[in-house]
Amino acid sequence: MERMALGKAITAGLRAAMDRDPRVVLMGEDIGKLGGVFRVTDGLQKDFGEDRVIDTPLAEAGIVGTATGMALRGYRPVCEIQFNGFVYPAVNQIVTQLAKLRARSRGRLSVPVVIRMPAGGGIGSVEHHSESPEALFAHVAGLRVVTPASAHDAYWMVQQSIASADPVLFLEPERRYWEKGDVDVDLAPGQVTPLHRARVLRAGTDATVVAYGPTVRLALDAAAAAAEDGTQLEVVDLRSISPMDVDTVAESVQRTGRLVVVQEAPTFFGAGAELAARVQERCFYSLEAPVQRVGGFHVPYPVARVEEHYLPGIDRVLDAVDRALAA
Amino acid sequence: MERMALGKAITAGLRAAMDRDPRVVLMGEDIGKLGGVFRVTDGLQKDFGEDRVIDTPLAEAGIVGTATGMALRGYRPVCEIQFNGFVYPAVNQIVTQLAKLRARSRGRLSVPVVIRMPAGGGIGSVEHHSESPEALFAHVAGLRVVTPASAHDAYWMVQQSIASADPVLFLEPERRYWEKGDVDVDLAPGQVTPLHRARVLRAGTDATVVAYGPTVRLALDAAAAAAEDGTQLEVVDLRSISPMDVDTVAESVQRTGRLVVVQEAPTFFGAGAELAARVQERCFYSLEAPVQRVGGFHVPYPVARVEEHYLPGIDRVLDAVDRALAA
Amino acid sequence: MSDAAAGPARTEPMVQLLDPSGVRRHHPEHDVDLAPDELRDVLRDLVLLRRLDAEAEALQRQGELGLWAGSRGQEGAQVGAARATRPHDQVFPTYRDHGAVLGRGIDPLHVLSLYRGTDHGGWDPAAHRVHPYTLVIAAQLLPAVGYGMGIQRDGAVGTGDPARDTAVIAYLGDGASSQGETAEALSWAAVFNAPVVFFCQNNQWAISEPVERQTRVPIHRRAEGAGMPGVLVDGNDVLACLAVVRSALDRARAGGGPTFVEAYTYRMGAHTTSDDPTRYRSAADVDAWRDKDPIDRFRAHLASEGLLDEAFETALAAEADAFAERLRAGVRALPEPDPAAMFDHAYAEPHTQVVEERDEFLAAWARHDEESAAITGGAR
Amino acid sequence: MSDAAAGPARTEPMVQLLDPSGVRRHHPEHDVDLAPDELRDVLRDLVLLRRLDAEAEALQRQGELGLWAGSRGQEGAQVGAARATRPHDQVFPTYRDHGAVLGRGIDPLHVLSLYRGTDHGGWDPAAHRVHPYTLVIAAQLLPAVGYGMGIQRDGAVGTGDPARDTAVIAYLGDGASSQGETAEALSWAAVFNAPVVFFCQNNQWAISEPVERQTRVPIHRRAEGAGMPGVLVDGNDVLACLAVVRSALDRARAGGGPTFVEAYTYRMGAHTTSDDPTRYRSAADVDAWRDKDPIDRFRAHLASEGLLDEAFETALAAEADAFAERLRAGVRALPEPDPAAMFDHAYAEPHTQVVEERDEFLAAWARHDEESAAITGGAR
Ligand SMILES: Cc1ncc(C[n+]2csc(CCOP(=O)(O)OP(=O)(O)O)c2C)c(N)n1
Ligand SMILES: Cc1ncc(C[n+]2csc(CCOP(=O)(O)OP(=O)(O)O)c2C)c(N)n1
Ligand SMILES: [Mg+2]
Ligand SMILES: [Mg+2]
Repeated sequence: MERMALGKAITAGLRAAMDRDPRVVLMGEDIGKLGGVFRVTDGLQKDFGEDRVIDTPLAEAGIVGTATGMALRGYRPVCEIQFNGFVYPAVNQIVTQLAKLRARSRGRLSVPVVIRMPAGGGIGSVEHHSESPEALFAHVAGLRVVTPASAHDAYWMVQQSIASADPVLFLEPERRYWEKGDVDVDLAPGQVTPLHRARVLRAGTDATVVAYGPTVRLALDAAAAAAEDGTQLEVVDLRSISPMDVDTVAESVQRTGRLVVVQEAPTFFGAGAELAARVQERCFYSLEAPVQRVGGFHVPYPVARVEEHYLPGIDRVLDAVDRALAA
Repeated sequence: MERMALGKAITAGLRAAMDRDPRVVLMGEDIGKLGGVFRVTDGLQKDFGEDRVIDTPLAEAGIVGTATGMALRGYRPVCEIQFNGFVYPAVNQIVTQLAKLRARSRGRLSVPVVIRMPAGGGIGSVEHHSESPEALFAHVAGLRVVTPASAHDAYWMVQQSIASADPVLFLEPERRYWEKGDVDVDLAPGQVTPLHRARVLRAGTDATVVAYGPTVRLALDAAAAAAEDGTQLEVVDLRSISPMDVDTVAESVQRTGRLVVVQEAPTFFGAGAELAARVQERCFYSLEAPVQRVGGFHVPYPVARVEEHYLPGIDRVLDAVDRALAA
Repeated sequence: MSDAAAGPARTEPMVQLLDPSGVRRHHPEHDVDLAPDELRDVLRDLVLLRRLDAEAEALQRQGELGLWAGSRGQEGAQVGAARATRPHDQVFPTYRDHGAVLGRGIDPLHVLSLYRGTDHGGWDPAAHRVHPYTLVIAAQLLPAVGYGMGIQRDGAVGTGDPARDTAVIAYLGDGASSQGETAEALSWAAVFNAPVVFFCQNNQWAISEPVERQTRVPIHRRAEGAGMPGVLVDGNDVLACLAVVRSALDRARAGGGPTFVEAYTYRMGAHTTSDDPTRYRSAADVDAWRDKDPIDRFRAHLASEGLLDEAFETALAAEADAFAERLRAGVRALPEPDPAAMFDHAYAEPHTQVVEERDEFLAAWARHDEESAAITGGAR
Repeated sequence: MSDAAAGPARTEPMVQLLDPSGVRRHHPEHDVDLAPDELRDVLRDLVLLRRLDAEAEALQRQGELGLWAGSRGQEGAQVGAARATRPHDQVFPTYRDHGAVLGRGIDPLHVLSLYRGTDHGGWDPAAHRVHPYTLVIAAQLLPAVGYGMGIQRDGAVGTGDPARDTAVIAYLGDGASSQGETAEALSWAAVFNAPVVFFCQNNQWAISEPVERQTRVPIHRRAEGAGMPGVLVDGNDVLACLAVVRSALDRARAGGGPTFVEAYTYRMGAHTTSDDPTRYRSAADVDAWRDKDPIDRFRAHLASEGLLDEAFETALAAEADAFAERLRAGVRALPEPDPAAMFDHAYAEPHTQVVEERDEFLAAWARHDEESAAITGGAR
């Protein structure tokens, strides 16, 4: 067991992957001497050299496009997109090439590229630095989308993502980078939770609350608060957006009869919609209330001074739980 | 009443808008002398000149980015993206600028840009020509996303989109371009169905089938087939993806108790998910069966020779209806 | 392995009207002839811009701003370019071009409101013909070109009527030169002969990356590949920047088409207040540029011209202090945004889902206010 | 209003080793010295490539192909470039570069399978070191550069060992030169000194748009802005294209970095079989290029060298007929894809939702087969 901040756990995971496999290379803006704006790659260029930790020109299409080419040559590139709002210049490469090359070649081409990016808000940033674009990528066939919520998962999931033969979007909960947690670095591969498996973090009987990335801590806090009023919430960390582990969620909902999904992204066309659609189908007869969604609003992410009102808070989670229990 | 093919109805709508307002300009690849690969802009450059019908360089970011700038100067640009699979280079301009400029400027800037593109498959094309990206844009706050299913709607909705002060993605059902229909060109503005209102095309009592764009005809055909077996399906043309007219759908589902959503896009994170999530919330007690989704699969659009198996067909729609009725 | 090639050492001569010691030089194509008062006004602009930077940095340290991106070292480039524009020209600045904004008479508190996090946009773009800051690198360039195409369609280019002919100036950095959209904007402007001046401040750094990481050749040579003139100017020479940008704007207004200007300068401060330059550049690197300071240089020039007397200096110092005081007080007095306002401008016309979300938000907010009022006895 | 500026009239001289009448010219930097058999092989490649085009066009008219994008007129450029590569070089072609594919020994039926709609990719990319056709304009260029960076990291550049040193050739069209990703790829390759040759066939048209709509300057001058040599070569001169691309690839393999080659040629046919060129270009425009036909020109050269005798011509004609016959029969014999296979390669490892969808699909398919079998008595 080692105690690490979530961001440092990613650093440790990257280091472990680079030690293990010389074909793992990192690419991104300011990831070298600076160590990235969140210092996630801190020290890696010093230790692995400029050929494996590449400070790239300021062009996201370039980062993902050249990473795709390196993967075609046999490398395993890990791209860093500096902030969630800056992934869009790379969307053409991600959607039309990276995601489709395997299918286009009927499995002959493999492009194991990982795209890391900070996601979510809550750190008082200026525009474009606080968005949660997971739904856009989850809708694109050929991509996998995952997000850790704890230091332990951050350490292991980044390594699992690098090991994946498919392209993976790895979303890092921005405002949790500094949150410390225990990381069990000594697990044998078999002991690590599979990358795309959801996990029940707290058992409960009255309702199931599903969260992922930055909202997991919120869901746990809400569950603690609800417990004081005698309401037992079961908290599930989804961990993977694509694929989505509906089995784990459905099993929980069959017991609790109620579901609340909490995300930072706008609810409209978000992950909560997909989960609600599947759960109402799988658990139609065990659902005692409509699935409730809590998330961002369908407006551009607001200015820092009001983001606390945009982001789901305990109040909004508990209101949704109340709505579910009231039905 | 005039009888027109859907594609020609769009041409007529564009022409009417350009006649009415000299600030309406068209921009795109091959839209001038060629009249666009689907001939939707046929004859417009000849009649309105090269300053208003602009053959652009081969760069989609350029098309949308410069259109945004022209809108800032007071013009009303209508962009044509040649095929749905080629919109991705423009995503950065669409998501970070076009969609957000109004909010960024607290309403002081207006960017009334329309982005037209053929959507959906079924015409035996090569890769990238048959996709349905509506969900990606519906998730982006600041954009409106609409799609006509008939010549009449095509004629009016394109004009309403141009008249909108907000940016609008206008998806044209590719395989319906040649489908003829009656267009009532003499309606007074007040008589035209509002742009974002869904419409019940066929009344029924046993289940509601919601479709949009290319799947509307499919839903109507399925309803006709079902009627032969004595099942009365109500068919709703959603028409607008963002905003979504849930009221009209909910009102129908409250009567029928059953809902099937049919789309060409992959169901995973698609429009059907959002509609299912909202309807299970709004109609929890009137729903007698889980909402059923019929759509594309979560795989890259397949080769032309098998697309009929990828696209929803009558069989799959009726299977979904059966599942809904069986519950 | 063979990797990153040698960077773009600046071989070509730069347009320079003041040498580093402030001695006036003359240039065959580019020159200016300013009256004494105009010259003093230029100094005033430079001094106030630098003061804005100092105050904003302090305010950020005190927690009054969330972030600050400083323009220290680039005042010559920014003031020169701003003074070259005419009121009806349209400006597309980046997040660092405070000189471009002040030069248009915009209240700097609008700029600070963005970095305080109370506003995304700030000023009224139409009133000042200055587009909001664009934070997505290079994303302002294609809209700038499109705006220029609109000007062409308005018939406001090449009429010879100074009150009518209009141009666009679009700012970008050295790092921005790597974005594909930048290349599209340049080539597009050339193909359509749009009245746009691209003003690239090469401050040698894109956060931690030196310009060599962005390009193999001097940035102004990008212009050749796009089909427009590229001019290299000493970005720490305010007169040279004024002269070069003015003639480029004149050319654009006259229908001569776009120009790309590379202003060779240096980012003296950190990238932003969240940056730590010690990780990637040496003090020596920075010191080498201190001697080229644009304000010292210009002041030396005015002194040698005998244009600086104590009265002026005292008045300027007093004005700067008042300016600073107004900033300090003004920032703290900036109105807190109304949370509900986030729903107001996502769309011009009502959007069903947004309206519903707004109503739910307001209801919940009111409810929780009552609750907490009940608990705290009103003190929330 | 002032709008689209004058296009890029080709002023600079092109590298040319054969003049339009087939007379051999010599060039100070670029030359080739092929043995008689090699020269005849080149003619064979040209003839077979043109035959592929003729057959494919016919097959499309007969409904055997869904679409066809022809290379007629560009054979000289494509055969020349293909012959310049070494087997271990990596090729990134566009949807029109059939000569690049044939030149690597790939069965043209793989190409036809893409246009028939039975396969997106065709051949085995690893076996031939040829990437699948990229249909998204310019999207193959950044991956090509990344591939080159991989070669650098493998230490397979500049070792002097011909069996080891490797380069990449990336194809693009004149229209592709407008995409931002193209500019990123060029500048990126220059910054990292990647072993990549960009081979741009300027066939004067991007569907209906003339090259003047894409660029204000000759396309090869884009190279200057990116920081690499740009070479203009007569794209209808197979020997010149071979010479220029060969030296560019040699340079890349030796660690000299990237080169941009513009092959000046013409798209003699329609953009694709769905296109109608009569809407946007005149017969005269096309006729002017007929006299520059790359195959006639090369044949004239071989004739003047006395390398063509009846025996060879008869043999070649026979080979072309056999080739054509094999294409016609082969296309009709191409296996129909298994619908269920669409689920197989979206992901390397199982994806829960895809697995579920596949199972439902197979169940429904079986069910409906039974039903329709019941109805039609098995004949579906
Ligand atoms: C598309 C995009 N990618 C990344 C960033 C993060 N970022 C902000 S400023 C910056 C460096 C910009 O350098 P330059 O263009 O030279 O401008 P300067 O900051 O030096 O004025 C980066 C990478 C961004 N804002 N936008
Ligand atoms: C990003 C993108 N936009 C639009 C298209 C549609 N399209 C296919 S080919 C073509 C013209 C390409 O011209 P050029 O690059 O000169 O190549 P050529 O066809 O002449 O060989 C266009 C616009 C596309 N395939 N990709
Ligand atoms: Mg810079
Ligand atoms: Mg071409």
